[in-house]
Amino acid sequence: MPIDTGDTAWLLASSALVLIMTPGLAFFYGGLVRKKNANAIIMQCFACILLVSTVWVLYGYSMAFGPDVGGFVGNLDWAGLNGVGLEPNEGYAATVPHQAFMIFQAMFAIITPALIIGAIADRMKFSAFLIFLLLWATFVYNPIAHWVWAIGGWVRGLGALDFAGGTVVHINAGAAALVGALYLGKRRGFGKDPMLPHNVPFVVLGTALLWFGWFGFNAGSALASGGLATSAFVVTHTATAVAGLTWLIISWLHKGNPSLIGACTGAVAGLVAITPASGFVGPLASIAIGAGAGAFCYAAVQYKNKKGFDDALDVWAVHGIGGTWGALATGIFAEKAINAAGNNGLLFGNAAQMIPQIIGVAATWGYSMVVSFILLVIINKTIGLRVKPEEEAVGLDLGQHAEEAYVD
Amino acid sequence: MPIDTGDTAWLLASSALVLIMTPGLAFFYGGLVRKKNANAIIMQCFACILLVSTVWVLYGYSMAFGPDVGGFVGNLDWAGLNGVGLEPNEGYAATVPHQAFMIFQAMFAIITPALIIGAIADRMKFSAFLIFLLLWATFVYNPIAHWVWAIGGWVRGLGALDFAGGTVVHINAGAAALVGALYLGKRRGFGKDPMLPHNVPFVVLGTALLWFGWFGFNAGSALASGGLATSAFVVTHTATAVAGLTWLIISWLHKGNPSLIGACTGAVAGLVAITPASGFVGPLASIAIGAGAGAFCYAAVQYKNKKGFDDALDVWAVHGIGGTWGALATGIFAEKAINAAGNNGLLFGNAAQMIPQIIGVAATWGYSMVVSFILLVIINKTIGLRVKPEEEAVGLDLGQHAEEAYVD
Amino acid sequence: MPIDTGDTAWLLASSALVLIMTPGLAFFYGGLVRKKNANAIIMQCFACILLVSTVWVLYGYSMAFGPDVGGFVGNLDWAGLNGVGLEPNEGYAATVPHQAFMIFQAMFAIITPALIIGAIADRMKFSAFLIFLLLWATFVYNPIAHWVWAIGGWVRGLGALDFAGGTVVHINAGAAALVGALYLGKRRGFGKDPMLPHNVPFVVLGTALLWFGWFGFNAGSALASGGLATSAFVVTHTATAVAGLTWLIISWLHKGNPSLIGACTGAVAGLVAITPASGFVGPLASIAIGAGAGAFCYAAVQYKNKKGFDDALDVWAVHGIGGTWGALATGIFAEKAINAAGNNGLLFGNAAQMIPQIIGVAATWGYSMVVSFILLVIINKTIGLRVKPEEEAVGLDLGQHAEEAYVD
Amino acid sequence: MLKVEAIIRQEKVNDVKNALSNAGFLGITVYDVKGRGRQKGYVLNFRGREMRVDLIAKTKIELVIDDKALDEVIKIIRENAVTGNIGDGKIFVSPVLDVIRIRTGDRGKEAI
Amino acid sequence: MLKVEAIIRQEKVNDVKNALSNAGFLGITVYDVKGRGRQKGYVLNFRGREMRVDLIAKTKIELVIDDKALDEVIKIIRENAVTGNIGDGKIFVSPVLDVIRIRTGDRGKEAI
Amino acid sequence: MLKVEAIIRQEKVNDVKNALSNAGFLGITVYDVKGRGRQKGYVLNFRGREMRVDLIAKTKIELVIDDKALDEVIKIIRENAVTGNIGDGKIFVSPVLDVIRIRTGDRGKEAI
Ligand SMILES: Nc1ncnc2c1ncn2[C@@H]1O[C@H](COP(=O)(O)OP(=O)(O)O)[C@@H](O)[C@H]1O
Ligand SMILES: Nc1ncnc2c1ncn2[C@@H]1O[C@H](COP(=O)(O)OP(=O)(O)O)[C@@H](O)[C@H]1O
Ligand SMILES: Nc1ncnc2c1ncn2[C@@H]1O[C@H](COP(=O)(O)OP(=O)(O)O)[C@@H](O)[C@H]1O
Repeated sequence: MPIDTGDTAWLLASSALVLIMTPGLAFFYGGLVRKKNANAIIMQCFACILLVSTVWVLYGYSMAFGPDVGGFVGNLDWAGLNGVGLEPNEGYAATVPHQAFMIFQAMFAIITPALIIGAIADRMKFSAFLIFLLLWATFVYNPIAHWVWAIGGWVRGLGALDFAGGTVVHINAGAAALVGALYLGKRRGFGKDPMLPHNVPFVVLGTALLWFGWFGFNAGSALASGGLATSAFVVTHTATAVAGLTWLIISWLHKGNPSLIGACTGAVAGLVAITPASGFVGPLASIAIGAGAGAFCYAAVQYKNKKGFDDALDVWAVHGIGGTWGALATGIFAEKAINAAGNNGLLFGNAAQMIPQIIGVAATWGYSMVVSFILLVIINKTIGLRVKPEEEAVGLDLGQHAEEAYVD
Repeated sequence: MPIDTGDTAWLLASSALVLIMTPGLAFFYGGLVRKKNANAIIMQCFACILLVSTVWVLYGYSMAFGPDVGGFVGNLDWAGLNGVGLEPNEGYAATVPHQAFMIFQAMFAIITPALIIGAIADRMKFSAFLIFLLLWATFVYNPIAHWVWAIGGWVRGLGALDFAGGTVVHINAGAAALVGALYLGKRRGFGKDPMLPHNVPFVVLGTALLWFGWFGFNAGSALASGGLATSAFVVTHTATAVAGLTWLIISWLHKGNPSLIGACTGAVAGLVAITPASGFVGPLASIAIGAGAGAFCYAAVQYKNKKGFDDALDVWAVHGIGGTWGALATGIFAEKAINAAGNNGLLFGNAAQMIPQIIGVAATWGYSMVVSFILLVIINKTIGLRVKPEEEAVGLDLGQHAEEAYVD
Repeated sequence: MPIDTGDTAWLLASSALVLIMTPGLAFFYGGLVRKKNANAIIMQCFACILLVSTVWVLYGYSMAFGPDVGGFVGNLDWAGLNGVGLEPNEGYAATVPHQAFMIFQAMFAIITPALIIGAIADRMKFSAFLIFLLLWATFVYNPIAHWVWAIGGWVRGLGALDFAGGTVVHINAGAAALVGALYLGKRRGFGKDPMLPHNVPFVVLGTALLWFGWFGFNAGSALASGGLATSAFVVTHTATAVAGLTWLIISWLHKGNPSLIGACTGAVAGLVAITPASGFVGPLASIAIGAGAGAFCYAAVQYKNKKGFDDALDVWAVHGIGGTWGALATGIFAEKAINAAGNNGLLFGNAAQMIPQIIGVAATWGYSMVVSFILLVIINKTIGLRVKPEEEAVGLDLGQHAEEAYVD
Repeated sequence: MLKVEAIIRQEKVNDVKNALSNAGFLGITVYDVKGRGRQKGYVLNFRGREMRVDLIAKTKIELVIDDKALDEVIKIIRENAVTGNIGDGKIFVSPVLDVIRIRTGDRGKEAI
Repeated sequence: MLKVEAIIRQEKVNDVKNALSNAGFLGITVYDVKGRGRQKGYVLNFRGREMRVDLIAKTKIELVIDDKALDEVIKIIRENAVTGNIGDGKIFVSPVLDVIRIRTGDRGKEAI
Repeated sequence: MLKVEAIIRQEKVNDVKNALSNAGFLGITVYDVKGRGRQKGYVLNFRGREMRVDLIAKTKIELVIDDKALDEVIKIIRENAVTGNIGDGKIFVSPVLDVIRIRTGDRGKEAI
């Protein structure tokens, strides 16, 4: 098929939109931490852009989407983008240049490890983070992306539906986040000091950029302009609004005050949950998915607060639980009427769709937790993961980067 | 007609652009208020996204654009997006999925009530605001959108030209803002305390996001990519720049200092004024419209300052007066040479175009003021509109939301 | 050729993306200066949008791209966009409305003088700046844009390759910046007071918006959607990531701490350097160009620090040197296989390509420095360039604009 | 000479400041502080985790005056800062040995 | 009456604040300062240009107390603010002549 | 012992700070304040509505010294903070009864 200018325009615009999500995340996280750690967490997000982009071109894309090796990972034939040119790759996206598909996928590879950062905030050495990032992107993200999305990937082979990354991106990051938070241990003063978000407008800015960029993430995953992209766009927006509203109301009833951070967090939970479903479900289903996201993720945060583990910015609750709900909801609400290339779900008479969905979810949780743990242990035993107590006290901005976020 | 990928790409991109305008507005307004109320005003804007999006899918789109009932409002046949699918609706936009048109319009429904917030800043209960928002979106926005844009709408039937919402969005919001500011009364300390904007860079960020997003608002209103979208894009940019420059110079001559907030406000006034005209006028006309916007809105602000009513962030002056100027200017400068589906205006030999323009303007002012007033009175008599004096003194962030914008 | 909706959608989206770069730059610069000058530098950037947009429509586009006069500048036939309509101009862009090309180019004309502001930060009168801006846009930018990009331009005639503005935008601004910094002299207290950046998150916000917008800058310069735009997008992203990583690592080794501002600055250097090459080189070349940008621009900053001239925010080092490296690297790495309309460079057997590249670079440096100097001298001798010492001490926000950036 | 330090509600600063200047007390120094007294703090939320913030934002007004002016100054501050509710604040009075005007070098009462 | 001003590490504020209230010293005023003492500052970078920042962010806790409470207060502050490293801070004690509760007008010890 | 509080122009802080350390006065505490004196404030605009802001941003430098050092310290501050224009600021001197070094518990002059 020839290249379609409209499809390519949409995919390039979507790629730009997904890129801006990572700075969006940096502001979302940056606003939530204390002032003295603002630069450090933004830096970690920014480092994901720099490092993952570089290795994606060098070998990451090849590992994730290159010629299949046993359903598990791609080989290195496409390293350095060898053979990844400006003609379409019919298997992935028939009407846009292959490189457009490649760069769109690069943006997903960037943001996934960046999501983890919220869990390990305010206490990890930057050098250790960089090494973790490199290893995790290589040995966790690339294989899981291959399983689910690549031609020959084993989860894809089962017929699991994940339109834009509920498993690959969100469960994957949420699982690593949980392991990271538990293995690193609590921040100093956790449970005693207030540790209030230092800049709520930044949280809102981050949420806005995430929401804006997520249209590229989900509607761009149609890999073409037209009906499917439109449908994904619409359900993304709807689920997000409903989830934000749900969280706002539940937390208001529960705690007595309508929280702006709560509304933002709920919206992000909605974005997460609709992600895998976005190309397969209709608007009314998206309302249900959004409401579920707001409720389940809020409950997960309360559970975490009670258990007292220090997933500092709730990556597990929002991305892990939200992604899991979304992946299962895809199995419930999917409709062939929306996307003929998808499948019907439970509600449309195909209960069997739940099986590949559950397998995909379980495999991602398991693989990500185990390998993330191994990587963390290795780094901890060699160069060490955690900053010195004095650095934590004075803040990572000065302690690790010799640069303060704000100077009067 | 089949779906055009380029047109759909542009309309989806435009929808994303219009969405980002409301967070943009949140920063514009958030920067202009005092620190202690920053979260609260951002929260109100954010709530517009959450609540209006939800009800738009449930019944709003149907009321605004669904099958006509007496020229006044749509019926509920399209509630829950029933029948609003992925095929084009030829009557509204022949080359894009119907849902793409629907979601594009959703973004307009979101930002319109958000504009009002600037007038009632720093003194309204959040619960009262939410109820007002729901009622206003339902009983003010939906009907007026129907009158002007829907098939069968009575103002549209008169031949009034409003390309992207001079009446529906700006006059509508400006009229409600005036009523709200007067009925709520002044902020405590108004005229005595300085009440200076707490964060001018946020005001600029907001302006930038508004300008950026407004390309989607106006050029997206062509509902297709190509010549008309390009023309709307060009005149939008030009009028905005000229209006910002005009305000900057006038205020500099008048007050002795070149004000950044002034330049931003002028730019927004230009964006407002070009909105209804953007699909009907050429570049030189846009210069005139921009210059008029800068001058008239600046004068309106001075008038308000003299009268001493507390439209806190000048919604009436910028959106009400700017929108009125734009709607009338459309009747003056419109050219069939730019848009064959439009009409010629006064300057092109068709003075009669002024009549439907004036009727559209007057009807919007009248309806919006009356119904907004009724809604406010009802809410005030039941749950009350205004926060307690102590809450106003300590700021709405703590008083209403138990959440501070900034923590050291 | 008829108008292509996909190409037009991409060019309009790109125009919006390039517009947002100037506010991005305002935040990049605004975060780097001291608090007391934040508004003033943002204001200067914003004024570029307002003033240049206005004169671009009036006469700037005609001077830059209008009918050629002796290879040096365009005549005024297209003043007021006379004859610049909604049909394609086949010579510039065959598948999009002529006005779309015009407005895309407007955004380049805006940001180029805005880049200079970083060099002269914190000490120039706003009135003097506005006059300088008007004269510089007219007598420096418009001619150089004509030389390099216009039909009939003499540098273009030599076969020099500059895809998106390495000479026209970056060398041009960097050269003027150097002259401006030297002629204005140092900021008061330079070398004695810390003068630390007051808001690093704003620097990151600016970097993010620049990166995001630069996809429009470079990939939009294909003036069409499809393979070439995709290629430009991919190499832009890759070079930027590599440059940021390079700067981060070099400065970390050199100074002992991983700096977030350093990573951002490196990314910007990469964006600059890939600009002229972006439509002519492949992904591996972009890695080399990015690495070079990080290294050479870092070295240039160190050189400046040693010499002690006060190019406050390193415009010379990043844009002047980065642009020069990019323009030469285009001559080294260009490949006809990427862009048949381009040429092969040194590495692909065509050493002769270096000659027009060097001539383009040298001509831009020479012309920009000389004319910028003349303009500065004229303004200095008439109304004066520099603010009063007290104004500099109290900050330009109060001294020049009577408006503080932040109020508690 | 005496130094009067008044810790008051932020929303009262303007009134106190203006009343002082009307009475001829131009020289003042003002800064934001946080305070704890009998007023209970706020309970803030972060995603449902409650955190008591017992320090409340207040403003401190400092002015150095002649001994004779003390009662008048206290009266002005109280009149303009009082609401009758807990949290109105306190005034502390302490001795000052000398005052120097930097510009001129004047010392003592002349320099106040 | 005495005024105790303690300049301490920011990360110790919570501990000191809580220990004081446990011992019944509710009234305090707190604000952020920057200080220089024996502790060396930080060297910050801006694009490879090094800049020594010798003022380090500290917090000042101020409380006015009855003379008799002085030793107890000093003990509480020291116990909760000490790390044993340079930079732990200082306590200054100075005389206070009078205290006025704005709300009621109470003066002297009653008003502390 | 004495406490010297100097309220000076913000742009003079570096000079004063450096001059003090050159003369051996290392220990200082610094914070931003706003002040009103004889200097008129600024008139700020918000969309053409004028608002007089009579409080101007200043910096306060506080240092506790031995009585003997007073004249030298005052001289250093004045020399480095003076411009000769209104707004140069003031210095207040007040008594200090005791100083405690938190790290060691040293008291009195030794602890300054
Ligand atoms: N003993 C004290 N020492 C220092 N500051 C105090 C003391 N008591 C009160 N304050 C300050 O005064 C402010 C108001 O005190 P509060 O007890 O709330 O007032 P009131 O006694 O009128 O109710 C506190 O926030 C605190 O800053
Ligand atoms: N003479 C002084 N006058 C005013 N403040 C002082 C003085 N000496 C120390 N400080 C304050 O105390 C803080 C801690 O002092 P430092 O010398 O670092 O503590 P330590 O003596 O325990 O090492 C300083 O940052 C400064 O704010
Ligand atoms: N009586 C006072 N009490 C407290 N602070 C004062 C007093 N007089 C002056 N100040 C402080 O000193 C600063 C400078 O005072 P100013 O009168 O402008 O200086 P000068 O007398 O040299 O012109 C003021 O901004 C204020 O902070």
